[in-house]
Amino acid sequence: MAKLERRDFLKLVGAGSVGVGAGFMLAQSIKHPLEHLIPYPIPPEEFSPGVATWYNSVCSMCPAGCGISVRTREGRPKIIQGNPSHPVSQGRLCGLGQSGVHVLYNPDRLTTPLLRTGDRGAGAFVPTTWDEGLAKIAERLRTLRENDRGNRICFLSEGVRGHLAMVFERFMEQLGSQRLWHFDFAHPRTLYEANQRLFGEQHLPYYDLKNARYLLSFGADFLGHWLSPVHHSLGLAHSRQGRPGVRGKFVQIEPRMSLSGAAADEWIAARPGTEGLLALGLAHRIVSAGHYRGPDRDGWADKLSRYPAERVARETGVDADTIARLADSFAQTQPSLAIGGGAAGNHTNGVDILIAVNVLNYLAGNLGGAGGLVFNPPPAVDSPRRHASYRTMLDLAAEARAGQIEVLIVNKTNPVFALPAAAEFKEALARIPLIVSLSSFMDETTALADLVLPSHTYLESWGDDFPEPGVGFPVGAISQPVVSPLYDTRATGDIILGLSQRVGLGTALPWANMEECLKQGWREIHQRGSQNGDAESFETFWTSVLQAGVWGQDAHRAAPAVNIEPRVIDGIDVEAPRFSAASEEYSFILHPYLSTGLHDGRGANLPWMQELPDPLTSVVYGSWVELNPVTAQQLGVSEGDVVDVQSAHGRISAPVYIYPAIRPDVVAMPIGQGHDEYGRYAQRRGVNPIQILAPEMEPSTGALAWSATRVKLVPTGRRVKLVKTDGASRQLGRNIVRTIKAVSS
Amino acid sequence: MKRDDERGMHEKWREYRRPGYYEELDYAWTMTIDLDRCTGCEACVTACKAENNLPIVGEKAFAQGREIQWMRIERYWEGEYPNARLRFIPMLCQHCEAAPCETVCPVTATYHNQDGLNAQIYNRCIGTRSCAVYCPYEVRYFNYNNHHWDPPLDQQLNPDVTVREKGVMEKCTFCIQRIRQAKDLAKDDGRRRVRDGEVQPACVQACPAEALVFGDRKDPASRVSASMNDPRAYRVLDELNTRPSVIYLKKVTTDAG
Amino acid sequence: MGVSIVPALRALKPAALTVATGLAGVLVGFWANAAFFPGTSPRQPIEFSHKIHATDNAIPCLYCHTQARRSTVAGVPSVRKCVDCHNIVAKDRPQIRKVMSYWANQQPIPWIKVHDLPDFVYFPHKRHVQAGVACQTCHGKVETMHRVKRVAPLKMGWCLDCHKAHAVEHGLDCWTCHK
Amino acid sequence: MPAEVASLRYADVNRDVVRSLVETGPKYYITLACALGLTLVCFLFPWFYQLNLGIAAAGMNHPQVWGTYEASFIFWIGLSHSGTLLSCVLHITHSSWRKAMYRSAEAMTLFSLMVAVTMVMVHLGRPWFIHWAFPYPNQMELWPNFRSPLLFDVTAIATYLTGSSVFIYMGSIPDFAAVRDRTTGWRHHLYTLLSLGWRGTDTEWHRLGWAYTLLAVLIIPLAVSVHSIVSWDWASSIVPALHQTIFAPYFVVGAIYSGTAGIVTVMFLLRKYMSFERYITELHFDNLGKLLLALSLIWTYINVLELFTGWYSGASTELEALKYKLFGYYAPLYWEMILCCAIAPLLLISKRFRTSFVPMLVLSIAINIGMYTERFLIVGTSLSRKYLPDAWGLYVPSLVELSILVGSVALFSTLFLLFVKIFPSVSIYEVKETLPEAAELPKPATAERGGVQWQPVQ
Repeated sequence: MAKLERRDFLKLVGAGSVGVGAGFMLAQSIKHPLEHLIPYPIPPEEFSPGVATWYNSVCSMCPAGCGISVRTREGRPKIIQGNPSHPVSQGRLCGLGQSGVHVLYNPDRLTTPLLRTGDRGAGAFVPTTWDEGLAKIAERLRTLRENDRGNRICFLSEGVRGHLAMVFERFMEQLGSQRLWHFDFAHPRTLYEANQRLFGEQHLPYYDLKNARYLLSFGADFLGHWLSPVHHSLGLAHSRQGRPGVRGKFVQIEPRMSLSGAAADEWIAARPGTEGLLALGLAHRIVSAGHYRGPDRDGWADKLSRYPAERVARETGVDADTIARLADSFAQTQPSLAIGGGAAGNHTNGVDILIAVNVLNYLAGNLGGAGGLVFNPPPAVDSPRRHASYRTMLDLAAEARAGQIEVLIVNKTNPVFALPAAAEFKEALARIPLIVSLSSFMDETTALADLVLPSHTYLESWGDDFPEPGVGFPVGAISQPVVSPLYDTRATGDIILGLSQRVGLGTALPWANMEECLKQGWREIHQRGSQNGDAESFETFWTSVLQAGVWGQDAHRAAPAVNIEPRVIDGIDVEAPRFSAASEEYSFILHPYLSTGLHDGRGANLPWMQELPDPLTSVVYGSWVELNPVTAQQLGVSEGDVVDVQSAHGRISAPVYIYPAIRPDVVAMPIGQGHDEYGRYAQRRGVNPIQILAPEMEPSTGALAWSATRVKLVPTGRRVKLVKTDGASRQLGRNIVRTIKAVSS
Repeated sequence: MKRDDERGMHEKWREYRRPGYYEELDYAWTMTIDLDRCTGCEACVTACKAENNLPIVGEKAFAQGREIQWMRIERYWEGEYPNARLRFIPMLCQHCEAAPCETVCPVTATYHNQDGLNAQIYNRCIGTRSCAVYCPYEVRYFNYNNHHWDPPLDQQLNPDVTVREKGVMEKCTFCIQRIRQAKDLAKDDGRRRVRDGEVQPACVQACPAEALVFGDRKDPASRVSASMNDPRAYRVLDELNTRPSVIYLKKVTTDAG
Repeated sequence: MGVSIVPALRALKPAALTVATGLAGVLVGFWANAAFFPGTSPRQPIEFSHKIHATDNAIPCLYCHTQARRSTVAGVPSVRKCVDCHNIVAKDRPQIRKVMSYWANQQPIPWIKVHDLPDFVYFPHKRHVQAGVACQTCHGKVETMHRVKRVAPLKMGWCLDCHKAHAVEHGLDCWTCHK
Repeated sequence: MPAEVASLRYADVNRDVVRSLVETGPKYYITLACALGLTLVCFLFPWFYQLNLGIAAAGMNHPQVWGTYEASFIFWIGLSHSGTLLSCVLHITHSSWRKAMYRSAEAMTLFSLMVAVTMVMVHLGRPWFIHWAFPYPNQMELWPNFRSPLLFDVTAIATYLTGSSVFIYMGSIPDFAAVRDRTTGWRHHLYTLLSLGWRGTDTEWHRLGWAYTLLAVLIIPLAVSVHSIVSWDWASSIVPALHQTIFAPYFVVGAIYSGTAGIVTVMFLLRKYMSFERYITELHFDNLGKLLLALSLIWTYINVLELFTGWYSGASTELEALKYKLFGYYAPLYWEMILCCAIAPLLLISKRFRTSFVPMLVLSIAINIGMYTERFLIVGTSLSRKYLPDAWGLYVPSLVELSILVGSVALFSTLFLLFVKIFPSVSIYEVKETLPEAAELPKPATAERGGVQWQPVQ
């Protein structure tokens, strides 16, 4: 071998060392990163690592009150499912309910009490402590109470039931204030009124969809969000396919096809606001065709003679044959059931409409029996009737403006978002010296607060719920914490109880925390039960209720003999609906509807709900305006064209979606988007149609008639790409969704 | 019979190709979807996202058509106003017995297992995306990028399911983690087989209309067997001979009345 | 002109030699890293000796790793479990003092994982323990180790070998172990 | 025989070819730098960006999971077709006009295959695991899926790549030897190694002749099978408009078509910029033109047939896919393709057109643009119109994709530019065979059997 020269040798050494280094680093770079194995300092008793633990609780995402089962792993909730033992949800759950985990883990949750520093609404807050925060408000409350000015305190809460509602009630009572209101945008106030007037019932009846054979729904999107969608879905499915040889038929009457309309066997687009007229037209046919044979038949015949088919057909836009056909089937297919709500209840004649719908149930004999309206016994813990109507909110705003309100406590309700701009509620809030919000999120109302005392989410706190409407027998469920609090927040009940201690309300609210309060409340329920010979101890009872996640009594109420007095019959009438503004200029009726995922806007900060394609349009992450294809053609717009929707009270713009199942004189918009605040997923996305609603009210209840706004559409010439998941919307004869004709019975 | 690993490749291939091979599965997991019950509420879609760590992709990805929905609802309009009708059909991996996707994957990242499931092995996938091309049901979703969960949303992630990385195909697994767990529990109890109803994929569990039924069609007493024998049963795109394990029950329409 | 490739080879030799040395270096470096820094026996925050516990004091594995029979994970004992004994036993040893300081602060001990499987692997301890697989089959003779060292490669082929040898039911199905 | 060829002497050939290797002007370096720079900026950087981010960098979506990468893959595979295949066919049919152009045509095959393989890497979601597609014993005890047309692809392309490399190398050995003998310094060493000790003895020529012909015969079916197999990636799916039995011949014809057009382009450039005017002549363009015309007619026929079968099926799936292709979002591209690949080539009927260089260049480029469009339409429209209308979508390539498309051309150019400085881009010995001088030499005894008629003058 040739002699190695020095230079070559150095080269080799160099190359070799570079190679070794590179090889070493290569090996290092493909190594697994170091992972840790973190033990618990003290082993938890409730769960063991690697094994899922289930907790039963109650869903608080909407007022339906479904029972839920939460699967947790290593102490962290992973998924929420329905509680199979709970009669409302029966192991099932809607998308919004399942998104509860996103409320818990929302990155935009408020983590600590906040004190406003800058101007109101400027969004400048500094963290503070609970002691400081509570002391600040407690002092104000004490001063007001001691000076007999307690009524200057106002408490505005989301709709709550059970013992929490009771705590609120006593708290405000002790402070000496009557200004305690529950505010939910979608609260079916007119429905309560209609039931009260016709049947004298305080509580909503149970709609037994499950056993009905013919269902007539006037505007109620009972599968989407109306009252108890999960329970209704179960009921409808059972009525169709749960009984051998019998398939319930279902007709939906509404101006824009909702989720329920899509499920219906027949969808009829009556003119908006004339649903009551249509119902009375059907009633007329039922009576005149002799389907109704009650003793007060003549009274009805006389009363209903004002609603002959021709008139009804002319005014509703539903032809006379259809009216006769529907009426005959409704009366003859027993049991049948008529329900009304949603948009039909949100007209200026909403109560009339819903009464007219109930008249149908009366005439067809659907009261009290299976497959009809079942009257609920009073719940074990009755909730106060505290739901604020639009008129109440206007009054509140007026009082605030007049300086009569000094402290406003807001609990997880968002009136700034959910009231029309015409109410000028936001401006009124500016006149209130101290606004305290108990919200878990920085929503539009909380952004105006002076002090934010963030409360737990429902998955972290104690509570209970007695669903309304019930399921025909007394049901209750306890909501228990399924996870230890993630942040420095407190349960709403605990905040109020803590406040009452600081203010010195003493004996009326003796509990240290909500858990104690609940236990005492449920002790009473247990004692009532024990009188019936149920002799288990309270602790056993309590544990069993927690474990089962539900408590019920087999106490069906005997069907009351409903006899409607002639006076009431005489009073039945439907006024013509009133719409804001002139039809010449504002040629469309705006039909805002609650979005399936976002509900009234509360779901807008949940990423899953933002990413849930709207069931009917498949649009995600935004707002849109639904137009009939004919309307769109007349306006010269197509999908994605941005139009200005102008009412006499404001205007918003959103892209057009061509919707094949909407009346040409109606434009529909989903509610839920258009948040200015409320976290990263909700902010600056879409528009809020509530803002442009006209302040029309149903006169007897003061409920906002939110289907009574007229609008005009002005194409802006802009175009955006509507973000949706659907490609083409027709089957093109490919037989993907196959149908089979039912053999008519 | 010889053990699995003792048999040669040819022997195995011959067996796979024998008609009726799939009838001799351990289980034959099957789902029926009653279109007459389905209301299109999308509770199943959310349940699937929650159970299977589906990513939150964001608006931009949606606009680009890169959403991931193992379970999705398809909607088809029929007729025009006022007789317009909307038909929903939940679409998920059909777990075909003759799955086109299984033949095309060059690395066998997707294959048919002994439970009649069309398995997708994420860590084997190299991302050719050919399975998605071959799938006539378009239920295979590709991870175009790594996904991010804004903390603490990541705490919701199901530890029983892998979080998929970029470049990997994914799809409905019939909630294999739940099947696996049910089998584990059966073994803990000393049972040989899983009982009917013991396994409920997240979508089936959630469905408020009880439109979805899941079970083993080899068990003649199972709910799903009863459901399959409904005269309304059909398979979507039956003409392609993919022999899906998801069976739909026809939507019932009625005469006016 | 000659056609022999020898002169050409000779001319190219120095360059080829350098490249070859470099490549050989890469192999050596790779091997050296894998052989001398395998990372299979990381230094733990507390020098816990399995030998003292499991052999000298004959504490069974499942006494501390209580979950192994019931759960997918074997379970690393809580700090309290350590303290329960060490309140009395060997209180004054420096390592025990460390444990007690963790306990006093209610801090977890940040153990470093020695047996770490990728996230896409479903490995239920309970299936294996219930099937009578000894802990030592995968973890080696931990009871003789002062510092735990991973002895098994924990690679897929290694798992499969055992599954095959024991004819595990569906032991070769991907979905048995991958999630 | 054209006059310019007739005037050539052996010495001219030697000098010209060696000059093309040795004398390198600044223009070459500038071009190479541009090509290299473009490869870097348009291919490598975007690719690294995509590796880092994921396929999100491209415009693909659900259901359109394949895009331009896949189209480019077929395009480059297609382009690779003519070179070696044509060279082999012409070799065994003793078409002497092949001899001046086959080397660069084969190089085109080789490099477009390489680019095609790179496109596969770019296309994959996790290219760092591509080795799993190869059958080799491994600790996971897993094999690839032999039923997969994609695996057939891997096999076919790997074989074709190997075959083409060996073929081009083998054919170059005598030339390497010739260059070796005329160069000094490092080049001399390099070519000494490359020529593997070639002396030019009778035995060597004899063996080379045999091996070369044998390989040529083997490569022809291989080349045909490669593109048939590539077409099976599509045809064995059940996607409407892709699930067609005609696809294999369709792809093969398309491939040869675009490859031939590619050869024309390359010929033009070599002729013009490497001063091979005397070797690459009107004759070549004329013959290639005739071939192109024939191919374009076959191609058009198959396209019409595709429309017919789609329409005749009467199935909504086929009709909609066809409708989308013809009148949908990408309709302009479809008609552009028809113009470039079916109508414009009709000009080739005229001999004057065939023998004019610039028009031929323009046409050849147009044909390849059209053929790229064809591949893009196959990938980019069919997947958007599959069975479930609800899942229909639209695919628009992203900037990264377009950049990588440009970059892949740059990559090809870079490789080719490097090639012309290492390989004699015109075959010295085979060109010499066609010269008048060849006739003057005594024929070696082996000529009868080996089909090699000429032996280089040392």
